[in-house]
Amino acid sequence: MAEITLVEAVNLALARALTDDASVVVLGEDVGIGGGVFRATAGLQKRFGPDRVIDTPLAETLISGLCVGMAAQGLRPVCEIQFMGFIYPCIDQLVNHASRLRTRTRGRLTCPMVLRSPTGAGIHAPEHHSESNEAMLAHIPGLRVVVPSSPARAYGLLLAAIRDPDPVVFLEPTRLYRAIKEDVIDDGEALALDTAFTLRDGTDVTLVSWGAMIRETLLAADRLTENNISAEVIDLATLKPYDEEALLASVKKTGRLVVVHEAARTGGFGAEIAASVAERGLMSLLAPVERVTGFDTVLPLPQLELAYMPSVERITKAALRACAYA
Amino acid sequence: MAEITLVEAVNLALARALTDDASVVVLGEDVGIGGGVFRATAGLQKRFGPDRVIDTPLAETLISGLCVGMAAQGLRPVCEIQFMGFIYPCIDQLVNHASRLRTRTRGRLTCPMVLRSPTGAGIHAPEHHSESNEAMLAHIPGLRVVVPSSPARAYGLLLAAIRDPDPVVFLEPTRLYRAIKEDVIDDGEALALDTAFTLRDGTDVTLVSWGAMIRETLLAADRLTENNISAEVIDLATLKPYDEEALLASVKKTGRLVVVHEAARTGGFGAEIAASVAERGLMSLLAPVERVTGFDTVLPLPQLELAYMPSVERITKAALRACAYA
Amino acid sequence: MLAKDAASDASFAIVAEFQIRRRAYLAASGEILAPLPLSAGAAKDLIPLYRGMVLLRSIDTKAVALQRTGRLGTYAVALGQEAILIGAASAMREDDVLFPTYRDNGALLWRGVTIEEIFTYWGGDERGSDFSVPRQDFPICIPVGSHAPHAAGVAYAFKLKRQDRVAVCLLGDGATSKGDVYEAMNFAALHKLPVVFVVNNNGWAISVPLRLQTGAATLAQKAIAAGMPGEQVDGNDVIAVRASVAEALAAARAGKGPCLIEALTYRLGDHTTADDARRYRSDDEVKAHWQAEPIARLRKYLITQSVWNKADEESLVADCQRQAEEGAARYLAMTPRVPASMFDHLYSELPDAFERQRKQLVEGDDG
Amino acid sequence: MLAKDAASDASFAIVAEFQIRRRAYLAASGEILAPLPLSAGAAKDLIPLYRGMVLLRSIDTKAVALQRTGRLGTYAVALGQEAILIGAASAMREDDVLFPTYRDNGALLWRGVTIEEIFTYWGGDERGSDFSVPRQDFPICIPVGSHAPHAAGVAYAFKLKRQDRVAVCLLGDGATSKGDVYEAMNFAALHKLPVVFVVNNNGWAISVPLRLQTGAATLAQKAIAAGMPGEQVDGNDVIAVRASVAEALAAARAGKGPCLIEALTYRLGDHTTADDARRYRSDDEVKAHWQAEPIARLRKYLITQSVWNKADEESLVADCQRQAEEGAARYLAMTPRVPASMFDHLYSELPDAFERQRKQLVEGDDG
Ligand SMILES: Cc1ncc(C[n+]2csc(CCOP(=O)(O)OP(=O)(O)O)c2C)c(N)n1
Ligand SMILES: Cc1ncc(C[n+]2csc(CCOP(=O)(O)OP(=O)(O)O)c2C)c(N)n1
Ligand SMILES: [Mg+2]
Ligand SMILES: [Mg+2]
Repeated sequence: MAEITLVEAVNLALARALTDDASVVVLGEDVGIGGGVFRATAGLQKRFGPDRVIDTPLAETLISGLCVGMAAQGLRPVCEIQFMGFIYPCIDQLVNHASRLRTRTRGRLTCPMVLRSPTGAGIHAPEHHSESNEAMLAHIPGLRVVVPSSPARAYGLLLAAIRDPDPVVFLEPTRLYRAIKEDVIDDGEALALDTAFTLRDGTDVTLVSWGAMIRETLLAADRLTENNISAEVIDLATLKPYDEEALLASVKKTGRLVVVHEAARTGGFGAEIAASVAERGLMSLLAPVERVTGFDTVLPLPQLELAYMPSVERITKAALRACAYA
Repeated sequence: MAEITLVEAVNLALARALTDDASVVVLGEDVGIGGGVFRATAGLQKRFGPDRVIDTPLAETLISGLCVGMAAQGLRPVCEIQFMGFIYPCIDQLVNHASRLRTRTRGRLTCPMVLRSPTGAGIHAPEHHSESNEAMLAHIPGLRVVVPSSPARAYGLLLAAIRDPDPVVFLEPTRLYRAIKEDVIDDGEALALDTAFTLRDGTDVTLVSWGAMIRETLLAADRLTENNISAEVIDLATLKPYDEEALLASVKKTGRLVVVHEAARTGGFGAEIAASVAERGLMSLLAPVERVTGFDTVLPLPQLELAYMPSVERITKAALRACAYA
Repeated sequence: MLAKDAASDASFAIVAEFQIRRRAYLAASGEILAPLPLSAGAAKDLIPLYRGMVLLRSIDTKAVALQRTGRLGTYAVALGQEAILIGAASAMREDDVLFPTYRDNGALLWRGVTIEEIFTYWGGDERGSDFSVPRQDFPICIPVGSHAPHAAGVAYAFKLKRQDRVAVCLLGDGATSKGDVYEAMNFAALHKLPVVFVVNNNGWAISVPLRLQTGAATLAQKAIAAGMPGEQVDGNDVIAVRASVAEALAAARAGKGPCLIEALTYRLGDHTTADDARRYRSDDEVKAHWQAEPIARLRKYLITQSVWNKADEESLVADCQRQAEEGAARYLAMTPRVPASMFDHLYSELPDAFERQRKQLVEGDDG
Repeated sequence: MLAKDAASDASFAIVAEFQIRRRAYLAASGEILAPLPLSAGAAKDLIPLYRGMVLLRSIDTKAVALQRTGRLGTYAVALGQEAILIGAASAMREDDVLFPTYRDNGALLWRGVTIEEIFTYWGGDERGSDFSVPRQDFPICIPVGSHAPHAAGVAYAFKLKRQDRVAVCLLGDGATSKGDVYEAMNFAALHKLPVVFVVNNNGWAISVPLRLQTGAATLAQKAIAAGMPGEQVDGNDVIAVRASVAEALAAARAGKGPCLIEALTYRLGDHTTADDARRYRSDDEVKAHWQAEPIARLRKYLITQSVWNKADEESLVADCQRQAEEGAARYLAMTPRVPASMFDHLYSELPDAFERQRKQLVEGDDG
């Protein structure tokens, strides 16, 4: 057991999966010789060989499409798309093939693949390197979309994703890659998918988020405590399918909901969370739902990216507003 | 003035735009010699020549990318993606370039392009020919997403889209292409974008939809009238940016909201509509919001597609439930 | 020292050279143009290929009849292109994997997919893609070219598992304009993967003629960009297609890597039942190409080799029609699927989150 | 009659043949290998190119210094590849349009983009892409290869408007694996569009060596799939790059269509300031390639032609450093943008629907 970062936890889970299951292969740009631009695959090619840890040509459509073929033949491909801004060419393969191969063939062929990609802003990266488009992917039937928010959850959820018999998009918050260290036991234990994590119990307001924004959300919860407001913090972790029952149970208890995400507001996944409560938890709502999100603007280059991202301040204000509502 | 179908109205608007503005070009697969697989571009190449009505190679990424370059040089490209199931390769160009060229260059270069594509199920088409993924596109900052629901609106909104100085995705409901005829005056008058159409005034419940589902929604409104329920029917028409004020004003009046769309439920654009009301119209809500949508399944092949799509029955039941709520 | 500009100045070293050849054995007249390859066997060994092509044409005819009478969805016949589908499929080993398009029902039929499965798929029912055999062939690919990376991925799995199997990816001429097809070919050649790309160059992509698809003189030369061999074959010559694919399969199996085969033919029919080709091409053009179609020329050859006669022909036609009718009957007799089955096979196990929706579907109510 | 199988049987007709040549004039030693092209002019005419390459290297050096001290974001130097950027840009006409990547700051500089604009962009401020000149050049493209279709689209517009302008699209070796690049080349060749594709083959795509990018013997042959000419040039020979691009531009302007130029060089520096190349390649390999770098060889030639001397060199270096310093100073003196400006230029006019958000941003409150 050791204190490791989130990116080290990803590396640990990949190594574990490659060790335990000969059908696991890792592929992507720079994942081999280079060990990944974030070092997520560091050392893996040396240990498991270039046939199983594959440096692909620079072609995202290819990478995602290869996975479909490999998976149909019983391999468990785990591909890396270097940044979420380059994931779009994969959507064709995800929608038209990966997510529906099982349905199309009535289970004759399946697609146990994992598509890993860094997500999110806040590291002063160049243009197109800081996107958060989880909502686009979470809309795709037949797919799973998972976003870890800590090293331990990254380790356990990635193992679960790799072992899952269906395609999973696994989005790793770059801002958290090295920001926090946590004890992670490399025991090969997977965490449950499709299950939210209640990171903090509370009674006055429910704060729902995922990925990097969990940090600001927890800090906002601290601020709220100083104001004698007890906030419950839920990490959705799996966006598709999301843990609607956990969400509704919490809102039933608190009567107030603040959803936080980095992605643009319109059509962001926060809309789905708010909609769910408006449909099935409306009568427990004591105040309007609050969405604290990125703006409906193009994500600015680094000089303004922090102004774009939800701040602890904005989250706290929204929660205070919800609690003050009468 | 003549009674024409929606696809004829599209053809009329394209011809008008090509006539009025020499910078307009039409491109896509089969749009020239063949006149489009739905005949939307029939006769245009003969009238305006192969340089302005271009049969492209079979390559969607190319088609959308060409538009960005053409538009940056002052042309007004209107491209056709033959079916929405083939639109995914364009998302890279739409997100990374078309929607942000103006922002990236602080207005130095702009992207007045229109990407047309048929959308929706219900015509017993082959696999991948019946998709409704407007929510993915409506999440993209800097883009406009428009969905007409009648011949006259198709004509007026398409002209507006072509004249708009920014990129617009224009989704044409295949199910409506020939289903309804309407008087359309070819007067070159555009309709306002970003503005919802209230197709029917009502006081008891607000039914919000767009595109092909407007038909079922209106039929449901009829059924509700038989039940002495007065339904207001709003055609959103522009999804990005959508007419939030019209939505909120209606819900304020009726206190009840049913959102109807064909796309899968989770992360569909109905979530955004419901979320908006949960945030800004909560206290006028007398009943839980209802979403009547496609299921979170892969859109089935024709034999089951009708079972997948929201029916008049389902919409009516949802509205009745909302009205019966106490 | 100065000289005139010289883009292609012969004084500059040639660093690479390439050739594209065209293979043909059987002329439209039924005459032999070149020594037949071993894969052709004796004349009588060609009879199964002939039967396969004729059966395909009967199935296509029946499919169109079903579509015209509202009992089948949109369907794409392979009229005039039978030699490519039968030639390629017949060269494959059972445990190879085929990647078909909507045009390639004939290749699936030869591989063992039943007539009713084909009708079931085109009838709008996913069960048609649950092939009884071959279990590992990919379902029909509709998004043009998007299956090429799958073929490369499957081939990579074969290589990794040290299996001597080959992936065969069928493509149209239009598909060669797709970037994903190029990406797949480039990767396959890079890793010398066991995959064979066969392009059915029927001259049309719906209404778009080949001359508007690419400026390249041949489609076979698309292979050069990927760094693999490419060749043209007469796609109306089943002997040539079969020989070319057989050799490509053998090379791929032997670890020599992929190749691209451009089979030249012509789409004698409409693009699909939803198309009317007279809108964009002349009857004369079509009539001219009927002279070159693959079935008649093989029949002529078999007759001249006196391994085929009028009686054989009549019984074959009757037999094919019977098979088509029986297949259609079995398809039409199938019990329809219940709506809720759209939730089956969505995931290996339906997540709890979607149970409510399944229930709503069953009860026809969103409540 | 039977014959042995014959995949490449010489008896089959050759239907297409292709050659790729490599052009080089100036050896690493500074000696001349072939008669110089007209575009080279007299020896003294090469001095501006030399100055351009030295300035680029100084700007790159300054950029890295700024990045290391936290005053600039990630930056990609063009170390060793200056001849490609200066050679290509110097061959262009002012009203041509350039499509640069993150590696091509040097080409933009030559085109008239200011040093502070370049630093502003890499400093994380969109204003850096609002080039004072040239107004119509595209901003730096980060998603590799995705600008190739733009170049084709712009070239199409030139052709439609009967303008004799040319689009120049700069690509890396890694970019040649992207399907969109192939699609763009295929369309450009099909319509004989005025666009020139220049591939900076520096041997690496971050940590991926060329041998893992493609199995093709050259990158120039990628042009063959598109049906256009391709050639290799010594990318460390600014005379060769300039001549090759100049001829390609002339041909494109004359309506002869596009071509692909593969410029062979080596990435002497890290991929970007975020990279550490020692992780994946040896210092010896890098040292060896320093022998071939483009600036020293041109200096040698200029000196042997006695149009350049030590004094010239010293004043040039000083001048370039001064320009870099002054550019940096102007960049650092800029007033930062206000957050709300992220809503400017989102659309031609901000839709009402987003006014609330802009207000929220200004007030730092979602209420
Ligand atoms: C990616 C994609 N774009 C468009 C279509 C619509 N479409 C179906 S078939 C076809 C033409 C295909 O031509 P080709 O590849 O030559 O195959 P053929 O139909 O001639 O066998 C098109 C454009 C599609 N199925 N997939
Ligand atoms: C589509 C896409 N995928 C991945 C990346 C991340 N990335 C940035 S540069 C690069 C390598 C590019 O190599 P090459 O094309 O040879 O250009 P070079 O950097 O060598 O100049 C990669 C993979 C990207 N920017 N775009
Ligand atoms: Mg074709
Ligand atoms: Mg490179």
